Amino acid sequence: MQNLFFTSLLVLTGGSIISLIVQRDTKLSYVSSVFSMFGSLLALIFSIGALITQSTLTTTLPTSFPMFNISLHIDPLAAFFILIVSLIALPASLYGIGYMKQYAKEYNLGVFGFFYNIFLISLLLVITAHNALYFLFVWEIMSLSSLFLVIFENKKLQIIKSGFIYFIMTHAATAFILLSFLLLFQFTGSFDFETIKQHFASIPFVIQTIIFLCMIIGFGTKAGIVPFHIWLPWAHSAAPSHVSSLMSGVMIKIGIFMLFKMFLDILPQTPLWLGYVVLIIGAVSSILGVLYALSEHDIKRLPAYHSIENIGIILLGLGSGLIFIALKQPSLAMLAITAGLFHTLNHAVFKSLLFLGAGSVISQTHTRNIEEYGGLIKLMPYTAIFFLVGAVAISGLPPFNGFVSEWLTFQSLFSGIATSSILIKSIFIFGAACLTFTGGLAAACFVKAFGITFLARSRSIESEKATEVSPLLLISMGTLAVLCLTLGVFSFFVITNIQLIVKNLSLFSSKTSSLSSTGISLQVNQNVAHLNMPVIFLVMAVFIALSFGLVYIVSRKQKVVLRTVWDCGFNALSPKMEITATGFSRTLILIFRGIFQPSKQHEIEYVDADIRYFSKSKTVTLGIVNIYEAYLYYPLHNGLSIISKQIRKIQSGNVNQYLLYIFILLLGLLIFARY
Amino acid sequence: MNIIFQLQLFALVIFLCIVVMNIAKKNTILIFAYLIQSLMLVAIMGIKSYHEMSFEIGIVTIILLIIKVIIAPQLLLRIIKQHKANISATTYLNVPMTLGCLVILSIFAQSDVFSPFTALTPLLRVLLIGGMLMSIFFTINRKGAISQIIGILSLENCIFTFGYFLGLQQSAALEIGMLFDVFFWIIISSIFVRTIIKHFGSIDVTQLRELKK
Amino acid sequence: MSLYSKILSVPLTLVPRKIINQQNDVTIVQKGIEKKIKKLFGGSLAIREVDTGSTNACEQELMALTNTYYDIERFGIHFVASPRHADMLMVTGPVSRNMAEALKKTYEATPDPKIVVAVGDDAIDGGIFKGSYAVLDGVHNVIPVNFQIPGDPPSAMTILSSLLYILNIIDDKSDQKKQ
Amino acid sequence: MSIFIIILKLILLPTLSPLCVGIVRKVKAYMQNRRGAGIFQPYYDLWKLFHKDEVIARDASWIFYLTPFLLFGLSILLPLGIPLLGSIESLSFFGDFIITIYLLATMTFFIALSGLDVGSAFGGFGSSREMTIAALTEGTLLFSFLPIALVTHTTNVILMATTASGLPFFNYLPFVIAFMGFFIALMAETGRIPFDNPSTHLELTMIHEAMILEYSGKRLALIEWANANKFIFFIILGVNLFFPWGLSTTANLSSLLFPFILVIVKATTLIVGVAILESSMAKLRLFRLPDLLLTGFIFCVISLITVTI
Repeated sequence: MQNLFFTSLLVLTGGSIISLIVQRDTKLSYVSSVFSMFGSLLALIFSIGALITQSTLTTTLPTSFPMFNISLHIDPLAAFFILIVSLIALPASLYGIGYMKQYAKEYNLGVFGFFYNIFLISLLLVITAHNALYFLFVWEIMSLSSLFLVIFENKKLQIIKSGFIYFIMTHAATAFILLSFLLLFQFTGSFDFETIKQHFASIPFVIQTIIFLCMIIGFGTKAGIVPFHIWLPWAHSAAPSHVSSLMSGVMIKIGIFMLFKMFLDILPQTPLWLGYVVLIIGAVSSILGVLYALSEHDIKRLPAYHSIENIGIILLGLGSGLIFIALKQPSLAMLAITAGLFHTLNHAVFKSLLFLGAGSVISQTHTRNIEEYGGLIKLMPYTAIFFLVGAVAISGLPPFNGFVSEWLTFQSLFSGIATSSILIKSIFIFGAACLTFTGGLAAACFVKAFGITFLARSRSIESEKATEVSPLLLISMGTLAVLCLTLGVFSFFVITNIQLIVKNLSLFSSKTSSLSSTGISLQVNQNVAHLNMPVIFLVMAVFIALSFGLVYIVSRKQKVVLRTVWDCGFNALSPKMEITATGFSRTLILIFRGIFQPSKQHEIEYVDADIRYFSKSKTVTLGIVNIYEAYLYYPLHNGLSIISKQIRKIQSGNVNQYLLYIFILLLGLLIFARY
Repeated sequence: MNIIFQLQLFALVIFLCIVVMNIAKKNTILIFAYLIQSLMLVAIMGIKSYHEMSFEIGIVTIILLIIKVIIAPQLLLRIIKQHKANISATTYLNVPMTLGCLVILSIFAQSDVFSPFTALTPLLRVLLIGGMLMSIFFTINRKGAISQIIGILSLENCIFTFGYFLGLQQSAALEIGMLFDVFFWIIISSIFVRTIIKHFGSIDVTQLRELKK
Repeated sequence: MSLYSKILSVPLTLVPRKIINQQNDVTIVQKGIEKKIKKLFGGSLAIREVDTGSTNACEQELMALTNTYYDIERFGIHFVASPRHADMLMVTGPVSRNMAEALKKTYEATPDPKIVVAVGDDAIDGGIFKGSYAVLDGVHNVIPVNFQIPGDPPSAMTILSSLLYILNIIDDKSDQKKQ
Repeated sequence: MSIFIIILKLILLPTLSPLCVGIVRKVKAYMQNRRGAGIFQPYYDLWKLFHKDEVIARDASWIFYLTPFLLFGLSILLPLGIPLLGSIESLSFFGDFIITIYLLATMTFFIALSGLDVGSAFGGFGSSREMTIAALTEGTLLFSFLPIALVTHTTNVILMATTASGLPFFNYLPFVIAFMGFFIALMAETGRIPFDNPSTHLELTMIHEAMILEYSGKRLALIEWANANKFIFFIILGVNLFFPWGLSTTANLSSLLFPFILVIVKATTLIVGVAILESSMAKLRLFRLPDLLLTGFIFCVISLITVTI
């Protein structure tokens, strides 16, 4: 079993090296994707095996460095996340084979293949790392390899800028993580997670709070929670689509995985306030994520903002779980954590499906602006269906998997509302309110995204010439779409397995969960709530078929005539008159004025300056203030630049001055050492 | 017994050379002071080798003699002759101020910050530790590149004697290694000075500020 | 609460049924459609009123049909916004030159089986604008017309009784019997 | 036995729904002091529309063709989850109020897509406004069920109603506040006056009508019928959940006659209430609606806090 995991790592490293060797001729560029596919397949088989046998594998390879030993620890939680990684990497690599052809002429595919495989390896290793230093090492490789993947199209300045922002933010996050690990090392004396686990209780309370906060900020930035999400839309829209599907579907989950691992496995008995903080962050990032997705008209930045929203939902599950642990209600905690884990899996699946769909649309229309799409459902029917499946799944509508995990999160929040104390109840009400509004706004956002992109007539010449993408891309999207449906309909099976994973965590070893599944239906805390997805799916199918039959009987003689759209007798209604994405979301933006602070400028250019009657052209620019940049990042940036200007003065360029600094420092140290 | 006395005498001479360096204006005087300093060093090593009759230390003193007394001053003198950069040993502080600093440094060397060095008598502490601090101060104070090189070399000599007096004698091979190190350093710095002169026309270090613009 | 008490107190004034019967003054242009009307539009009829440059007189009368006195909704007749939902096109006005194409498009946009009624003398043959260069003299030159209701403008009563006659709710022979 | 009752319910509600719409129009007509169409007029309209041909835009995609069937199918499915007569109708697999709410969301999702599909400006704006209101109503709707769910410790709507009927009188107060929130959500979802005028001809003011401007013939009939089903679903839900007296808790047949009459009485009162409210209010401006929906939401939150578990 274990060597399966190592063979998959080996295959991936082989793939990366070969793609370097063969980088010159573009015909062989697909070799690295084949290797990565094969590698992720092996990892998938391994993870399924590890999940079934519920076995935990630990191997440690001591290295010459003192603290740094490569220790792998694959418990069912890690196996579950390896499953997610490989489940998404498989179709993404398959998609990559077809998708990268369009970049063959301009960019070097060999280098891309190399970094792609390194990225996959680092993902697998980060999940299994069990030594803090080794974890940081592999974490750094992951950040750097994903950085090179993001700035793959390095001819465009915009992409370099987004790569730059991504680079800074991830390393700020790593700084916080490093700080927390150092604090842990200081008080527990070792970097190994096992020893940290035993000695954690001995750490004084203040230090524990600092460690928790650093972890939330560090892993949260990587996961993309609200105040630190700035890099996510930039990075995910800059990368090639199958890479951004991997990043959005999987790399964010590493942050989530570490939060789960740290708060539930390594540092048990978290205090109550941590649950509040995680829940509130989850609620805020879900509502703000979806609101910003509404104002976004770039087909790849929109799903990126939705990643923030879904991360928020996952954190809602985790937060309520932590609160239940602190309130000593393990059965409800297991329900909440199962909800969080199941939503992680669902989000990985339908988010990567959406990114792959967006990628195939971009590969045909060569533009990322939604306003220039339209009518693609007739030109790209299969991509449209898969994108629709992704859109319906992400808005949490019944037969698909998004609904089940939102249902579970709702149940955990409701059981939270049923608690006694008013403070906890109000926080849970806030969480449930954010979740409901997020669900509604996500549906509105994806009606906009799907409707403007695929329906009606094409709004630009580019999108008229679009044709269906190559079958390779369709297969990979198809597998993900089918996965969405099966995960939704057979969710009872998946949830029982996730239940086993949660039971395996040290906190819940002996407890029974309030979520049980008999036969094909799920019950929550002694049949308060039932959910039976297969029957719901069947009943929906039957009733829709019923309506087809009914209508056929009643009016089969009637003919259907095709004519032009009713345009009030106008001459032809031009595609420009169709509603645009800005128009669609404008009402919601004006409703949420407080958050967006929308601005509107009119410029009218007159034919003759002094006769102001005949205007040559009118331009209206609608702007939205990005409050994070306006109120958080720019003040920070300005403050830093002022301080650095002061410090710059000591760089006078005079050698003697530098020697003087050294000398003064030497004297100071001597004195310090003495006392 | 008189050996300890002679060694202290040599240490005193080294200290005086550093003081002379701090005061001297012309480069040639600086080089000459460095020459004497190295000679004292050779003398100390010669007595030690004679006293302990160990052959390796003899070799070390000979190499020391060749490098520090003969090659280094020659190199520096040739640079001065070629570029007639004689009077550029300008300093930041005028002479009374430098002397003031020297006094402060020697008081500091005297203070109990360095009391753990029980092996050194208070006088020796002033001579050696003070000497080291003064040579660093010398390099800071001077604008000319050559004088800064000499400051570093005198610092190296002081450290060597300091190590010697504290009895931190390493194996001979290590000392030879150090000497070669110093030797290469001198060659490199001389080349460096030549390039400065070629590029900036003078060995005044303040011209280096143009690099920053 | 005074509003509700007033609503309940004011008596319902409705045009008496027997007056409607005499006023009908419709001339049938195209036969073929009676069979469908009888089968389909007995209970409900959706009208889309198309104004092709009329003097707005007929529109006033058509509007009057929906007030409390005439109240055509009793017979299941209501006006709709889009020709897609409509069954009957009531065309008013002499079909000016640039409205012709719009009228044709509206006709095409209405699903079959549909009835076209030309309301008012202008719609029948151009009326007071007959022969002018800007007018196509009547709806029949543009789209096939089934019924015509003469009068400039035909009073609300005549339109109502003609409509009922068209929908075979009342027909001439049965009136005589009733009287 | 209960299967028979459920099938009866599945047949009864769709057939009665046009009747409710007819009653609302009749009451509105009387309020405007005119006789108005008979209460069976919607049946004639549907019958006529079913027998008419269809004109469909050339650029419409398969979504435009299939949405009416999906809409009608789901609208028949909805009553499965709500109590009509009593607890014997409760189904283990279907009844959770979150499922019913999200089914409604699916219906709105697809009708909005079909509104966008034909590319006419009215359809686009109709679906944009519909999605805006649906997004904000979902929260109010979900939270209006919560107080009762927490008191009766179950989220199955039918069990909720039957157990709530047995509760002592004084803790009905939170339910009344929740009902006010629910009533606002009802008016929003079914597109009644303060949100959207169902009988308007001015395309710019339409929200719900604008999306179905392009439909004709049998597809239009299906959508109209689906809306009517949605309307009766909300009426029955509102009546039986928030005023649950008279719901039979036993499973024998004889005890079902009295609840049936009671449901009819309660439903007609609520329908007449809706009609009267509709004719006594003017349509609110679009940007006033969020405030109304937010007040609805606050009502539900207040009742949630006051309710004692």
